[in-house]
Amino acid sequence: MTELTYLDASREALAGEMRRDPRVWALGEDLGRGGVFGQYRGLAEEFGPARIADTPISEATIMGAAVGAALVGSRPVVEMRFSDFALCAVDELVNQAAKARYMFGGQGRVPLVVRQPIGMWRSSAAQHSQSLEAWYAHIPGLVVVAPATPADNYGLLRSAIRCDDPVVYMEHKDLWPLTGEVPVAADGGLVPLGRGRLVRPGHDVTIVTWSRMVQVAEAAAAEPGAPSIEVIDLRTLWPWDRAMVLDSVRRTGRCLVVHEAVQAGGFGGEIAATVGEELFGVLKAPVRRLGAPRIPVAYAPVLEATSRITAGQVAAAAARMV
Amino acid sequence: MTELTYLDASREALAGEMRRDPRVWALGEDLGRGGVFGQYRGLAEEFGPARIADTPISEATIMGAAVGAALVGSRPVVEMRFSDFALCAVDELVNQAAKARYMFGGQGRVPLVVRQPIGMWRSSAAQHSQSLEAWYAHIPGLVVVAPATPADNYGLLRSAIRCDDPVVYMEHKDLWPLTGEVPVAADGGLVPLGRGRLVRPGHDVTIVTWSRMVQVAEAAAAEPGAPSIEVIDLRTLWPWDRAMVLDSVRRTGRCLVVHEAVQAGGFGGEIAATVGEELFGVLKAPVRRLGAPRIPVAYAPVLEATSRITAGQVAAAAARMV
Amino acid sequence: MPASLVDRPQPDRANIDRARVLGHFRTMARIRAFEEAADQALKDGHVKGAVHLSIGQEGVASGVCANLDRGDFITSNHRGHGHTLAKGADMTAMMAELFGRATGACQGKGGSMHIADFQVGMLGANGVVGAGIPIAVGAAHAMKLAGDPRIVVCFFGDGAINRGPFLEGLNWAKAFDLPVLFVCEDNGFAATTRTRAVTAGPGPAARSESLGVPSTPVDGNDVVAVDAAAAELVARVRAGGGPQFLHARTYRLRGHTAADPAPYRPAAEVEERWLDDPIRRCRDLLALQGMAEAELDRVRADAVAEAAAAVADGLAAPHPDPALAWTDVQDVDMAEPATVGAGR
Amino acid sequence: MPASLVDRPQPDRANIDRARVLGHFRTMARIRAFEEAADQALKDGHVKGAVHLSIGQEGVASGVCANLDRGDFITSNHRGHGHTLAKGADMTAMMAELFGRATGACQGKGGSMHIADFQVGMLGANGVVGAGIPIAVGAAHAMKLAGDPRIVVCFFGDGAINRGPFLEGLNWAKAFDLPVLFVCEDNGFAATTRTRAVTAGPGPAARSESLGVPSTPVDGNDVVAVDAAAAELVARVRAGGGPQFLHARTYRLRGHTAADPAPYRPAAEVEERWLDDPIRRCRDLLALQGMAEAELDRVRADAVAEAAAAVADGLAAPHPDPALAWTDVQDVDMAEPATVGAGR
Ligand SMILES: Cc1ncc(C[n+]2csc(CCOP(=O)(O)OP(=O)(O)O)c2C)c(N)n1
Ligand SMILES: Cc1ncc(C[n+]2csc(CCOP(=O)(O)OP(=O)(O)O)c2C)c(N)n1
Ligand SMILES: [Mg+2]
Ligand SMILES: [Mg+2]
Repeated sequence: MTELTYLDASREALAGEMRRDPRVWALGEDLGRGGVFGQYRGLAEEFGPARIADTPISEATIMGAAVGAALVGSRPVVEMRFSDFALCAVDELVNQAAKARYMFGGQGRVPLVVRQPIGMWRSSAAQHSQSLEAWYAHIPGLVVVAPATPADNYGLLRSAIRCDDPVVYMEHKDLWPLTGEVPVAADGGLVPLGRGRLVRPGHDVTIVTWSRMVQVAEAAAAEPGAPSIEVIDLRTLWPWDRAMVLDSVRRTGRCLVVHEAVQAGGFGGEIAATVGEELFGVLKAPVRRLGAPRIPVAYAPVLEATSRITAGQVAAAAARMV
Repeated sequence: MTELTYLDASREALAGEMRRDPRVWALGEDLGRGGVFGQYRGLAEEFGPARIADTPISEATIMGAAVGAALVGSRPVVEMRFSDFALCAVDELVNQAAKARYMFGGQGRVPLVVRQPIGMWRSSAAQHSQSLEAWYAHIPGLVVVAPATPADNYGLLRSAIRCDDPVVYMEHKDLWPLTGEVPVAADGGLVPLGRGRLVRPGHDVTIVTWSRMVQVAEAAAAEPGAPSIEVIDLRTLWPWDRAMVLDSVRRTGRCLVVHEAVQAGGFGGEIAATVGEELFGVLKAPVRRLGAPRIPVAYAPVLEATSRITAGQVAAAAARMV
Repeated sequence: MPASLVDRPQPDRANIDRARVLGHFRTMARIRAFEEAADQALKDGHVKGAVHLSIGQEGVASGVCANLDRGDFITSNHRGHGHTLAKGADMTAMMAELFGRATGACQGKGGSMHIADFQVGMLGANGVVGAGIPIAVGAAHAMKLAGDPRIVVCFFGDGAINRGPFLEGLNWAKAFDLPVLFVCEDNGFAATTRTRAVTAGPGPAARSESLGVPSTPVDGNDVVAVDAAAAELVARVRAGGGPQFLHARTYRLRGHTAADPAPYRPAAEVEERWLDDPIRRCRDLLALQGMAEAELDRVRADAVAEAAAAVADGLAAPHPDPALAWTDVQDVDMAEPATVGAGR
Repeated sequence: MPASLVDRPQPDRANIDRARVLGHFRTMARIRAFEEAADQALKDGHVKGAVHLSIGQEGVASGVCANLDRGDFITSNHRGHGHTLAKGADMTAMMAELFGRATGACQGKGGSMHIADFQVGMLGANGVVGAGIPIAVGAAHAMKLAGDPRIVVCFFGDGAINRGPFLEGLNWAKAFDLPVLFVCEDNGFAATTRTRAVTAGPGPAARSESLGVPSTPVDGNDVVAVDAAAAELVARVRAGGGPQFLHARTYRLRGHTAADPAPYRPAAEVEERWLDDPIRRCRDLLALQGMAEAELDRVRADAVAEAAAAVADGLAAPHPDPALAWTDVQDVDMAEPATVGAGR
């Protein structure tokens, strides 16, 4: 076990996979100088500029080239810098990466990982704050991952790089400095895709959440006077751990889905609809969702705060359900 | 009243608005020769090539230029040909069109309509068959419309063009030849955005649906032995007519959401979650969803059919709920 | 910038390699026969999706692909039958694909616009204009990374040069000095639009050169010239000379799709262009070189017979098992849903 | 192609319009003072979001915008303070915007990267590299459609020329012959990357010309030269000459963001470039023309005082009412939600 930040954990994970598999390489802007958040610091020195490739500002081609490179056997890790910029590369991700294997009848595979840092972070405003995991979960062919802890950012990134499917890998910018124990090992610490994590047990309400909201949910559960809250960190949005969620809600009888993304059309709808359908009659209260209002993220902190879910809101929502 | 096809209704609507408002113009590929489906036939002749603008194959700039043109007071109608190609213009739609008014503190408006024909149509395969309305409903700032009838394609398109917000306007390719009565008039026939349509009343199950699935739901309701089905055509996905849906389900006690799009992460989740939350205790059965499996749309008819919801499936699903 | 091929003398028509030209004639005849058969099959209701015919453009596919090894890669666009056949794909599997049969090149999942044959390095047609460019560049990038000597050829049309990926892809290829040959099939049209009307500046070659990728013009309907130009460019690419660009002028003798009567251009224009049909020109050349008309007729007849057999085979082939719709989506969590039709 | 300005004699420095140059000096001093104050305010914790300083590049903004009318439009990129001020925006409202206050140019909703002032035709900075290009082109398209004589200037960096919208936008502008002037501020860097390392071919000018848009090179740090070049290009655009391109070489004297110490380039390089500071050069020129040092100092002092006042004003200004977060999203169905925080 090593104490690492969420950021360093991702770097160790990538370095570990690059040492293990010479087909793995990374591409994106400014990677040679560590990447925009420092996630790639030192990697160009260890692996050389060919495998830590500095690209032009060409998101569409960063993604598209990764598709081509993956189809012929390499394993690219694509850095999109901010998930918002990945909107310049949607054809390449959704029409090409996600569908190539299928359209070609299984002749090729697209084992790429596209890192798309998400979330609100220091007044970054409308074009640098989005969380669009719901989009990618809706696209057949894509795996969607959103780690919440250093250990998961290590173990899930390693698993994502080993996955033969295209993986949308969404780190949260606000989590970069979060520290935690990480089981760094040449071939260990992997976290399976598609499995949730029971963050804390509880018996009144199940909170289903992911990414930065896991901390918020934990804080809510710890608030004095809060009901007994079970917190599940989904970790992977597609496939999501239905069994873990349904088991939990079967016990608690109540489910609150919390995510940072806009609530309308967010992935919480999928979970709420599924739980409502599967556990009708078992539920003691309607499944509730808590997500951002359907407004762009504003710049001014006091406005930005309108889009941010707080522990207090989560605790209050949970309390109202009991 | 005039008997028109869904296709001709849209052309009449656009022509009507162009006659009425000189700021309205259309841009896209091949429009001068009628557009890929003939929706623009004759318009270049009436309005000239400046207002029915033939563009290069530059989806990103078709959309981006429309944003700029809208910001300075014109009212562009953008043709994306197939909604799948709009994936080449997502930054322009989501990061620019949807957010400009907000980011700039209300200094500018983006009154554009982007026509994105959706849906499965004659073995068009994975890159020409998608229905991604759920994506756009999730984006603050966008209005999302999906007409199901000729009259609605007339009245909603006119309303969309008059709307000062950016509107994602999704016509269904399979509906082009559908005929129906359309109240063509210089300044009439408008259908308000955000209001659903009660397609047929019923008392056992409410089916909430839109676009091509409206016909399928109607057919299901007409199947011998089907329960008494109330069909609601939402027409507008954002804002969607919550009041109409909730009123109906309050009466029937049962709700089935049907859409052609992939069920996982589809807009049905939003509706199901909302109904489940608002009508807990009133519901006689869990809210059900019927959407496409999470697979790309295949080419071969027999495989493509796997993604297609049939009247039989809808009727069976409704029957199982009663 | 390397000397442009335009200044070189025409390949010596007196001393041509007759066997090679005959090979082109055969390849082009096979493409033509395949597409004529596909066109008829479409009319007969056996092909459900859209089909884009490359009739009149076969010289480019044949001339370029003759210079590739089986291991080399190509990417293509929506008009990809010619490239695919010229790269060595199996005609029967291709026809079955158009028919949506289980024996199709893509098991019926792709159709004409997503035809692919990875066994011969054909990495796929594409339904999105220009989308093949970054994919080709990425494949070349992977080759360079791996020290693999294989190269990549990227086919696209003159309409694609107005999409962003053209700039991004060519810039990328040159910035990383990748082994890729770009082939622009300039047929004058993008669907119903005369490309010139929406294309500013001098055209594809100038754009390519402005991105550091040397361009070579060629008469795309002269298969011998295409072969010679491609030979030199492929050699440069193989030698590590970085990306190259071949600007092949040609003409789309048929509509945009097989169903398009193309009323937007005068019949006289098309008629005149038929005189420049690459197959006819190749045939004339071979005849001039003394090849017997009967032999040439036999090549054509063989191609037609092969295509007819492919049609017969395709019609006899089984439709895919519907369960196949669920395979090759993704490995992670693709358990079958409880109810087909009730998606998950 | 019109004669390139590069061949013209340098603007005659003996006969310069002193008042005009002084105007540039003042504009540049104001931009500099604004950004230095913003930088300090950031360090002091008053600015929460990212700030990109254009220190060293003021000559381009000033030289170009001096040739525009208030009604003309500009679009900008992430590094937009200079363009915005030069176009005539109110400094106090800009500073308040950086501070996220209700009195900000965008009511605090945008911040530095989305600064805009529609009253003076400033259609917005942009957080997405290259995204301003199609927007500018579209605004110009609307002007042409409406027969409106106003023109559009589009500012972007050398990094943006590697994004697809560069090609698409310039092609479009020329294909429709639109009244737009593209201004590429070539500061040698795209964030931490030397742009040259990822940019193939001869560069921005060649790319522009390959798209039919004539390019003019200029020393971006010589505001008099920029002014002269822009004057000619703006005149051409106004006269219906179609799109034009100005390639302005400059240097980013500070880091990519205000927080970036830019360790990826040698201190000596930066030091040397400070000698080429456009404000210093303009000052030297004015001094040479006999302008009193004291007067020049006063211009600078006034600018600093104005910026200081803007900071003071901004700090005193109210934070926006949280309810403002719900306005200007969309008109259709923007009823307030029942519970703030419980989104709908
Ligand atoms: C991004 C995108 N936009 C539009 C289309 C529709 N479309 C298909 S082919 C075509 C014309 C392409 O012209 P060109 O690249 O010259 O190829 P050609 O058809 O002439 O072979 C168009 C507009 C598409 N498939 N993809
Ligand atoms: C599409 C996109 N990709 C990446 C970024 C991150 N980014 C912001 S500014 C910048 C460098 C831009 O360089 P240039 O265009 O030369 O402008 P400069 O910063 O030099 O003024 C990058 C990579 C972005 N904002 N948008
Ligand atoms: Mg063409
Ligand atoms: Mg720069």
